[in-house]
Amino acid sequence: MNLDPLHLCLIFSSALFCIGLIGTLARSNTILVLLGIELMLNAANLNFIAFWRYGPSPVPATGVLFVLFSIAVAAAEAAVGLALVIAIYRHQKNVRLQEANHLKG
Amino acid sequence: MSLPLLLIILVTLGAAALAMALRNLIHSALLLIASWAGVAAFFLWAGAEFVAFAQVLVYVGAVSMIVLFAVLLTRRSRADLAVAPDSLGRAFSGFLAGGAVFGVLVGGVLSSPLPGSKAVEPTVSVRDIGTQLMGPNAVALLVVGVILTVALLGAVVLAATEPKPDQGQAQEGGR
Amino acid sequence: MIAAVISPPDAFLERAPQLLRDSVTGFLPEPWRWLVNALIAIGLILAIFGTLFAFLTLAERKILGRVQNRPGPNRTPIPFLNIRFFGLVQPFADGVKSLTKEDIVPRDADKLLHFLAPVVLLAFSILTFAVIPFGRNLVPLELDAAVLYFFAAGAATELAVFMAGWASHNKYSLLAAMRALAQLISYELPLLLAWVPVVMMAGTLSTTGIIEAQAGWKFGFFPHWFVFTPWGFAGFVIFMISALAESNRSPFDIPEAESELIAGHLTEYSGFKYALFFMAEYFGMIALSGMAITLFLGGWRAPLPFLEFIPSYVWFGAKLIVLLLGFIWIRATFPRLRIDQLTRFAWKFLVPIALINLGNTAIWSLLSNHSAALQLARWPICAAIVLIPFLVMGRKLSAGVAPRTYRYAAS
Amino acid sequence: MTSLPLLSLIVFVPWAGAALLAILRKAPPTTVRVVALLFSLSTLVLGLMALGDFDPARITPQFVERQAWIAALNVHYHLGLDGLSLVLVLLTGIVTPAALLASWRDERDPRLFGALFLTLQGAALGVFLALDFFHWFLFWELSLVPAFFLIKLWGGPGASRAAYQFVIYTIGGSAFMLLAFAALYVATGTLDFIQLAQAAADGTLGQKLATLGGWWPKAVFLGVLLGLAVKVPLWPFHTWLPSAYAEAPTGGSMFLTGVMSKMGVYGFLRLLWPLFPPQLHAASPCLLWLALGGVVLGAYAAMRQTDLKRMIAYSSINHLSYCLLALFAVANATGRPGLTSEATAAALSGTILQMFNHGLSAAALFFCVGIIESRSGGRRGLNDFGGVRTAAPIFAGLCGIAMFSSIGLPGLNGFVGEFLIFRGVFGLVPWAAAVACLGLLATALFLLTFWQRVFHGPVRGLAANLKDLSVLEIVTLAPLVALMFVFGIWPQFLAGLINPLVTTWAGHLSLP
Amino acid sequence: MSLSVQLLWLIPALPLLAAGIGALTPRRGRGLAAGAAIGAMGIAFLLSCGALTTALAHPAAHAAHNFAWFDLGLGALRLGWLLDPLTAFMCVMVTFVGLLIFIFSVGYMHEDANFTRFFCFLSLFAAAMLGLLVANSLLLLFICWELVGLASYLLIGFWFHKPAAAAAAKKAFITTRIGDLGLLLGMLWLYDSTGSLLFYDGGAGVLEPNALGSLVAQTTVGGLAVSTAIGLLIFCGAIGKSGQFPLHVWLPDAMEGPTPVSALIHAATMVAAGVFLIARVYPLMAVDQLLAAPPLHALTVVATIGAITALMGALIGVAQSDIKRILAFSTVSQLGYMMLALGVGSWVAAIFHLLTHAFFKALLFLGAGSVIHAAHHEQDIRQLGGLRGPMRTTFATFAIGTMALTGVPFLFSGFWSKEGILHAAHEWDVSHLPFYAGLAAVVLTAFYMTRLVAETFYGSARSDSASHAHENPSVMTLPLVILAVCAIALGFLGTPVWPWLQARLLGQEEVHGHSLLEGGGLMILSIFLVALGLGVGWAIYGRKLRVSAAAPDPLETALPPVFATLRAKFGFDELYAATVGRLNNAIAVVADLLDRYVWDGAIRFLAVLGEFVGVVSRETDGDALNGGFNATSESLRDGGKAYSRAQTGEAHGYLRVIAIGFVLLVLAVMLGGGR
Repeated sequence: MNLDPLHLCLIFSSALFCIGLIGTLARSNTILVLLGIELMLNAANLNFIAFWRYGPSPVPATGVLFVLFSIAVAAAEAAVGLALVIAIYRHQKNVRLQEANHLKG
Repeated sequence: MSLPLLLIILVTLGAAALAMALRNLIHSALLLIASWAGVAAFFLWAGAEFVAFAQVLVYVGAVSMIVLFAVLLTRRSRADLAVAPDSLGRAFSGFLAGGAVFGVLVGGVLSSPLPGSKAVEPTVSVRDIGTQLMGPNAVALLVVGVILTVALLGAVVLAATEPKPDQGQAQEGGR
Repeated sequence: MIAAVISPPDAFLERAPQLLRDSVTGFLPEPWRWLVNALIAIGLILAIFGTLFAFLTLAERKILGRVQNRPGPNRTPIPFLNIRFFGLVQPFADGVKSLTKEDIVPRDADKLLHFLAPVVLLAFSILTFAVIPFGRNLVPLELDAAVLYFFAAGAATELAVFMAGWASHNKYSLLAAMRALAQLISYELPLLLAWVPVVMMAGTLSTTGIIEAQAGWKFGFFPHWFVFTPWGFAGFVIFMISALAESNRSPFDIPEAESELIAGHLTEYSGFKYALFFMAEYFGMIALSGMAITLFLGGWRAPLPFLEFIPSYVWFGAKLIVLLLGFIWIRATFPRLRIDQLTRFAWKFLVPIALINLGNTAIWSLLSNHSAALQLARWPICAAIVLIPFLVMGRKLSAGVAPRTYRYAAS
Repeated sequence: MTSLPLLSLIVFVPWAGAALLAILRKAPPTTVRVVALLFSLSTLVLGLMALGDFDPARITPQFVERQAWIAALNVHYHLGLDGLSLVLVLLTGIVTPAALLASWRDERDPRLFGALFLTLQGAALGVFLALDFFHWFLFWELSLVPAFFLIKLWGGPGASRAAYQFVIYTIGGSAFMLLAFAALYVATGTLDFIQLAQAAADGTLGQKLATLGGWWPKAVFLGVLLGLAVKVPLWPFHTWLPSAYAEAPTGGSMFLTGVMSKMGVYGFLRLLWPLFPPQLHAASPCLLWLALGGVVLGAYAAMRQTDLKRMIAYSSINHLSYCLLALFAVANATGRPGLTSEATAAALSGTILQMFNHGLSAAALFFCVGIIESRSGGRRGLNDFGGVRTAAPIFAGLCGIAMFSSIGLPGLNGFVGEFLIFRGVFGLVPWAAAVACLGLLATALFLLTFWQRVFHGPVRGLAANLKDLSVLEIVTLAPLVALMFVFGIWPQFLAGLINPLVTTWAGHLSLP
Repeated sequence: MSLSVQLLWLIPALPLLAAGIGALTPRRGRGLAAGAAIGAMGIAFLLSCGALTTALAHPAAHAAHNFAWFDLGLGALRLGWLLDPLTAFMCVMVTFVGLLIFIFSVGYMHEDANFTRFFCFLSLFAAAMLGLLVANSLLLLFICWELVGLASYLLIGFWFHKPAAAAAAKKAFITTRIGDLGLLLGMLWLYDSTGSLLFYDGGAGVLEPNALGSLVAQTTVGGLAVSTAIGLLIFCGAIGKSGQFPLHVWLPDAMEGPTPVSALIHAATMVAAGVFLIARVYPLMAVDQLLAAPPLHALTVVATIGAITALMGALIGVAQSDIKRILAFSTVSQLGYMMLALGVGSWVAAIFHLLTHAFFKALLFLGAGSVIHAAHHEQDIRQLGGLRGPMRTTFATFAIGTMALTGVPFLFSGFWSKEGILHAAHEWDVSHLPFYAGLAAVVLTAFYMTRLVAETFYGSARSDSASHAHENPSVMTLPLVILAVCAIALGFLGTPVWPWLQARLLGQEEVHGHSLLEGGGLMILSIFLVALGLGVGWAIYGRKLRVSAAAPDPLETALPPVFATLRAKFGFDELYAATVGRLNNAIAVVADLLDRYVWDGAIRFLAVLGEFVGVVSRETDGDALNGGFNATSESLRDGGKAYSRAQTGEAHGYLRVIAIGFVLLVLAVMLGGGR
């Protein structure tokens, strides 16, 4: 098995993704959950760049563009998510995700 | 396979793993920022410098701020920052699920035939990105802009709405 | 690395830096040159701006003194000679003092972060210098996305301030960190929005490209600097205001407000770390000024055609010093803002104005292709587009400067 | 930029604004007003953009958008912009924001007001840009609805009656026009202006109409004429106008006189004149007298009014009759041997310039009267005031400039249009120009009487505690006044836009 | 110093700029407004002198600079500037007199609240007047013509809070506008016939032989040559603006304006614009002289009107008692003289008289202004008296003005210019009646001016305001002195011995003088007539001075009906009110009634008809049926409830399920579903 750079990159991103996933699943602090999600997004971005760098692609900049959009959306997601965290905190005086299971206060 | 890449991978993954494991939220957040910076470094290494700078600007510059703010706003005392240990069951199931996914992914990656690395490193200038964004992808750009605006407004509304006036804590009205 | 291309007609003085450098690196084998070039550039930047920092502190103290009708530091003698040369040696004395002072770390502090904060801050401040063109062909790092790089690198400073505030384990420091975050984030937006028009008009993110776009003279004497357009002027003003806030300078020095927060995130720092903070603040100021010059003031270009014989780096330095003196002057003049005024000013005033200015620039560039009448008309139109919201919102803003209502404190 | 559907944007951005206002239920009044103002300004911005890309030398419509719409009826969504339309779009872009600013302080439901206004604006713009009768008529009729509500809900005491009269009268006229066009469609199978004009030019239109039967061509012509004549209005179909203008709120009056009255004249230029040249020529002796009636009797009737708004309304009749006079003179002279294209070109240029200039000055005058009215709690009698100039010098100065523009003082915009109209009419029908001079005199007489009674003399009546203009009002009025100077001194700006078009029209006429 | 024709626009532009400054200056910016106005006028004066030197270098040339104003048809509407001796002399006169009057105004208007506005309007007037002078296009001339009308309107109504001033302003504007409509029609006709409105355009202008030839060749109604008809229409404008019979009625009323205004506009410059206009288009007016037997020469009408006006103005002046009105009627009379001169064919004599008259009449008006200012705005000569003592400078200069106006021989400019006119009238071969009218006017002028001086300056003060009068500050007297000097000196530019001015105006390089003895008889006659007028005047008013304000006028006691008629100004105002005014009102009433009842009535009838139909239709219609269909939605609601049980709200749980599901899916694909 020949581990060429693309494989390395992909494994790298898989690892990052799973770290994020584990964090998300294992932690109860909502902020950390959100950060885990951010990590997963980053892992996805890594893949885009990796494929852009090593993969054959007809439009040269597609990977880059996708990452840009992804970053922008991630920023929006972070803003909304953390605002939600604050809202949750206001509501239940802590940020434990498992307690935030009601649609109604 | 170069030394810089390995270094980047090591730092990134290490920072991320540590961040997800630490109790201290601030340390977690800072380590995550380091991890993001690592991703940016990867981008730089891969030759996508524009994306790298954007990553730094957005994650290290902006998202980190929000995270830190959120951390500081959702605690009552300094001790709060050290999160109570999570239930072992949840941690275990999390590891299990994550590990399974990792296994599947690595397995998938390793078993897939992938194109070999390109002979020439692809380059993309800022101008190219600009024309691509403004040309074929203009609609997407507009949509992203709208999303960002709406998200910002939504975040402001969410964070600024107070349930009842008497519950107010000593909070700065952040965003 | 310093670009090696030298256009032949340049005067000797103009080429002097390259010639000097090449005389050093010329002896080295080819593969090593870039490294040595880079090292030379780094060393030069550190040396020159370090010196500039030193004398800037002195200048600041002297000027503040002059403004407040007192002499300012004037007693430090030159060592061994014992000549008090206007206190010109003061910065060196300060340096020696801070180096030799005890480094105090609070017991409960987060030791690692406490140490990292000033280092990170200074490191990132210095990083920003990499893309500023200090003269013709004198840009340390020629990047395609240089402007983006600059602000990406600058973004990390906020982090450092936060780290410092949090690591100190001091409630004032933490408050300062929070304030710093709020402030830096608030002003990051207008800062970024202020230069976007420049990028729009120049069509490039490269600093050299932007300076190239400002080349030439209208009517043979009126420089094509962006500051001399309605949107450019507005952008420049917004940029400078935001830069003031970004570098935590008065009147936006809330995070380090001595009277309220006993110097905020700097409270628990002393000795050399404190000096590093100090240095980073000035470096940030210098870097932002340099960027402002690059973006709006034509970079190293001479203001009038017949003044072009003066080397470009001299022009850059002159502009830089003018801007820095402006910073000092502002510090001496304006009282500190309150945190609510500060954020309101950013969100309700600067950001909308910057956005309007962005649209304004679009209109400007749309009108640029049109007939002569519109060419003339775009000046008043674009000026009006910025000025009218400025007046309207300014009126609104100043209408609300009543005493603050404290939502969470018993009155 | 060329890929933008500029004309659709011009028409529909105001409507989008109206829709937005409809959604903004909870918004505070100031926000609502600002939104309305910004959307109304879009016309000016887009108009200026169009101006930038506009090529005056091309006489065919530009920025054309043509989409199949209702295939069964051969109806197209067809927009186009030529010099005439462009001038009117710019006028709309100037007058509407001013009208909205004029109603800034009106506390009665600014949201609905703004929404109606923007709807009205979009409809008017649609009329100026449409090139297919189907949706031209749609816009034409649609403009009545918001206008009706504007008059009825925000108007003075007699508003209800005036609004009904206005709407029913104009709808009555339009009904005939619709019938006429139905007949036209039956005859030709198209409703496209350009195709119809083409057919009229090579004579096929007349032949096709003749196939309908003996009196149909005349009836079709009369139907269209009636619809347009009511709208302009042509004397003696004008009796709705004074009460409608007088009862409408200030902003409404400004828009009605500044823009909507132009729709009628525009219709004359765009529809009647190109499509029915022989009929118009035949009817022109009679129409000339009617136009003269408007010029002279309109001005004289104004002299007898004691309500200032009615007075200005009559002056509108007078001014618009000049446009029609010029047009009818051209029609009258069509085909006359030895006709110089210069006089025709002057008459047509004059008509268009007069449309624009009247829009500016009449809107400004209505605004001034509105200021008086709002300051004095609804009084606007000629004899209720005196010495306002002492009490409010800035107001007096700006109002005076508007008034002199209306009188046609050289150096202000009104003169150029009137001079060209007189130049043209004199070259075509000299006696009509001589008679119309009486109108000039009477205009000066009643406007100066107005000025003398209200502004001069010792301070008396309600003028005593009349405050001078506020900043907002100056902001409203000053641009209008500034434009009066600009277009008075530099008419080339407008003339350059329309001249090639007008020259071509005139050139067609002088052919034997 | 010289000024090329391309830069001629600077002369009117400077005062216009000053007007703009004045308009934007707040009330307290008095110094700025006045300074701008005076400075602009001063520079304009210097420029005018430059223009004069340019013009005198080639007196026969009509240097023109034309440009396109805006596109019209295949060509463009063109305007232009013109520089010839006529323009240049007029410009110098207007700027010089204007400058002096501006300076005088600083003192005269000192207490007025609207001081800045006053200078704004004055500058506007000056700009328009100068524009009128430099225009090379009848259209541009007309534009400026209307603008001087506007300035005149604004300045007459400057004290707008006085109802009389407001009414006078309106009257002036409307009356002159009647004449202007004639001018407009004439202009339109000219434009239509020649296709141009430029005076001189390298052979294509309307005053150049090509156009004139074609104009005179065509005829119109009544066999009039087109040029005659156009000329007469243009003359209508001059009648209105120059206060000629029968449109002279506005000029006396215009004296409601501040006195400097009367001096500048209603004596020296604007009213002379009509004379200038006719002189400017003189080739057009005179071209019908070439015709063998036209029904009417345009110039004959001009001469007739001029003669009537000269005589009528002088007659009315005899019986007035307001110091400014006397001068106003004197102006009317003198303008009549100028018209007479134009009509009899000597336009240079008219312009010469125009120039001299401008100076001495401005002097007289400013003198009157000085008197009025000193006497606390008392204008009635019966209330004044005895001012010779306290106001020495004013009296001396006023006396010089009087002597210039009456034509006291040799020393004073008025004598020479009036002589020129009388000579020309004498030599006119159509009729001698204008000549006799002129002679009569000479006597009358001397008479009423003697009356004026005697009543005002001699005797004793007859009211409080007069008795407290004292000399004005030098800012007001200095212009008087300068004007007095000019009123004397100017005459020597155009004496028969050395008619330099006339020669230059006619475009001649050298001056051909002739001895005074040629035509000496006429001169002796006129000297005698002046003496007669002065003597009779002094005999009636000077020897037995008025003692009280209420005492009747000696003439009134002698010839009551004549005096009453003259005092009532021949009843023109009443006549017009009874005819034109009433007709006007009647038309308005008819128009209004027509609207209110006839047209609106027709509409209402239709409306009633429609309503009737509507009522009928409503009664016959039935109500439409309404049905409901709201039963179907109920069942949908229940279906959703079943699915809600799967929702625990546990985010972790959801995510875990997703992860596991993903793993299972991948495994399924890899193991089972793989190709």
